[in-house]
Amino acid sequence: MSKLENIIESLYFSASRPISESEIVKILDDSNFDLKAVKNAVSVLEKKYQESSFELVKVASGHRFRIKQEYSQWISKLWSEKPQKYSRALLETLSLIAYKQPITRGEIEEVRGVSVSSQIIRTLLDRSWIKVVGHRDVPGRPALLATTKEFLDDLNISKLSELPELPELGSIPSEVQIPLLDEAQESA
Amino acid sequence: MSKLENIIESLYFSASRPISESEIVKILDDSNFDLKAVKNAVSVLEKKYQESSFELVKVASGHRFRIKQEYSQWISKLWSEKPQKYSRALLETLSLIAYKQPITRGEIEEVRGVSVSSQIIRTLLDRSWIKVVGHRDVPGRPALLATTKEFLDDLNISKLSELPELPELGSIPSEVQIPLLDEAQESA
Amino acid sequence: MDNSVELKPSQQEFNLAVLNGEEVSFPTDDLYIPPNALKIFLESFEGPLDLLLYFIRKQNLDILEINVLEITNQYVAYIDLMEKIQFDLAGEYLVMAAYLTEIKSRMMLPKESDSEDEEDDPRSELIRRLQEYERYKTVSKKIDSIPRVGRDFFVASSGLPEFESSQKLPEVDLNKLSQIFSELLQRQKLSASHIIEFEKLSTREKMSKILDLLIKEKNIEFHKLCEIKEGKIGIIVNFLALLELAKDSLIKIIQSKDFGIINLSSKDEVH
Repeated sequence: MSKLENIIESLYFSASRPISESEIVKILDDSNFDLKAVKNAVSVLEKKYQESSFELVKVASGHRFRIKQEYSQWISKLWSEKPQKYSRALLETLSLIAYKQPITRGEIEEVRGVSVSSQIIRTLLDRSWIKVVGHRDVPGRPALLATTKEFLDDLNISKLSELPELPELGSIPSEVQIPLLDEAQESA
Repeated sequence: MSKLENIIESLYFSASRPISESEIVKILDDSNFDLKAVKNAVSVLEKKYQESSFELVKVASGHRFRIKQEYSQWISKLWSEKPQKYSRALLETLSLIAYKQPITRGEIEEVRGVSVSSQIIRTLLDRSWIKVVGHRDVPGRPALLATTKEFLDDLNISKLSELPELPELGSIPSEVQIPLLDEAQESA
Repeated sequence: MDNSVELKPSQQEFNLAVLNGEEVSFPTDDLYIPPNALKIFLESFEGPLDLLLYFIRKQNLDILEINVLEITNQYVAYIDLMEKIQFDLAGEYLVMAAYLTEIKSRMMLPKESDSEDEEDDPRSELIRRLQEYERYKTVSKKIDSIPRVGRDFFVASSGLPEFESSQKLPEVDLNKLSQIFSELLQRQKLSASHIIEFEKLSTREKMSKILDLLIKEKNIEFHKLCEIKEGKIGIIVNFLALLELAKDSLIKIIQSKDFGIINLSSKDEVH
């Protein structure tokens, strides 16, 4: 049996969001730790990292680890170092939402032939480029996704119909099996 | 001035990807730390966290912190989504790409004796486990596929040669083969 | 799962599969065979080589000792069975059947000369392919068992301090986006028999707009959607969008009298 403090530490480090003490109790479920034990362990952890670059901080919805402020100068360099590039998968998802909105995740998956990761949807929602505009009336009531005004602003157009018209879809010889592969290496 | 080890620690914890030592040197830029000092500090960190739930590990594209595997049971309770399970077809395709790279889709199909679905290739591209590294100079110019650093990172290994050894092709002296022919005819 | 296959000891039979831990046998003659069981059986193989390997292992044989005659008989009997129940067999299985039959016939012919060349063994190519396939089949299982991120272990990360955001978010190019979309459509065209129908964007935009408005307002009168500056076209597009939404049963439309006010309400409200 691992030490309670270490289990809690591992939970905080693996979650990308704050976790509450009661949630931890729920995760520990069948072990013998109650809320009091968890609260104790958390307060031990709050004092533990004085020598480290990070600390356990209390925020509204629980606790989370955060890098201490004094390191921000280095971290800002890390983040500006490599401007990210959106993956092929994200761009395909975005283009489907733009041209076929409102559309559900399942419908996107149908066209793309692979599952769309939650990460991609979250990135697009975080960026405020897409939003949920309703739910389709089928089992599971999946969310209908559409693009936002911010998306248009960021692309410097004022309405969707200003998106480039699609080139004629000529007939493609059947030998061409994976036309997308050329592009794919960019996203790798 | 913060301690070098702590700066590096904060970088690893704040990046959502592995970072290489030379990248750290670049970030530290105008300070007086060279590659040797950084390498030293990293090896100090590699030994530092024995009592903790996490550790610094070397993967293909640098180092990163990971939670020790014994804590996975608690962490997986934190995630509502089940990790993806891959089909045999996908794994066989991936293995062929890993061991025979660069390889075309046609060459994969030749070994497996069945066609490889576009969906499998796309899933692997989406996951950034494979990429297109060129085209074979034959009719149709099929894409040459290879594995990526992310693939190694995700398996927590630092180079291809750390993959399991490919079982030897049973090397059989040719004499043994002829008598078998007769046997086969007898049993007909 | 129906694996209650009746066995008649008098008939020739061969064992095909282990399903849910139970061995399922399919008589080669005309007994009823649950098509489901066969289908599931076939789907548990990664193609003809995999199936052949199974037959070989079943006989406890080394690949090198395969008895082509017997294997071919088994394989062809199996293929026949699938055709009898009209199961759509992948072409590769038929190609393999033809290939095996060819080897079989070549082995039954008398040898032309006594050149004891290994190349003369019609089986050698098959053996080579089986061996090669088995290597990767084996190693792919090993690769799957290597602990991987997100399934067996997790990455440790921490929240960030506040810092001046010199971080530039990735940009998306307008033309790139449309290019990607048309490629998607082309891909769809290649892989599916139907083509996505391409609708006027302006209608799509209105559809999103209407849904979005309905989240806030629950009820809207149709004329309030229309803006004067959009003119007649605007009304038509709005109306088309409305019909599209109704067709997808995303909204409810109520018009209480002829030429009266058209009321739109969100479907969500009903629930």
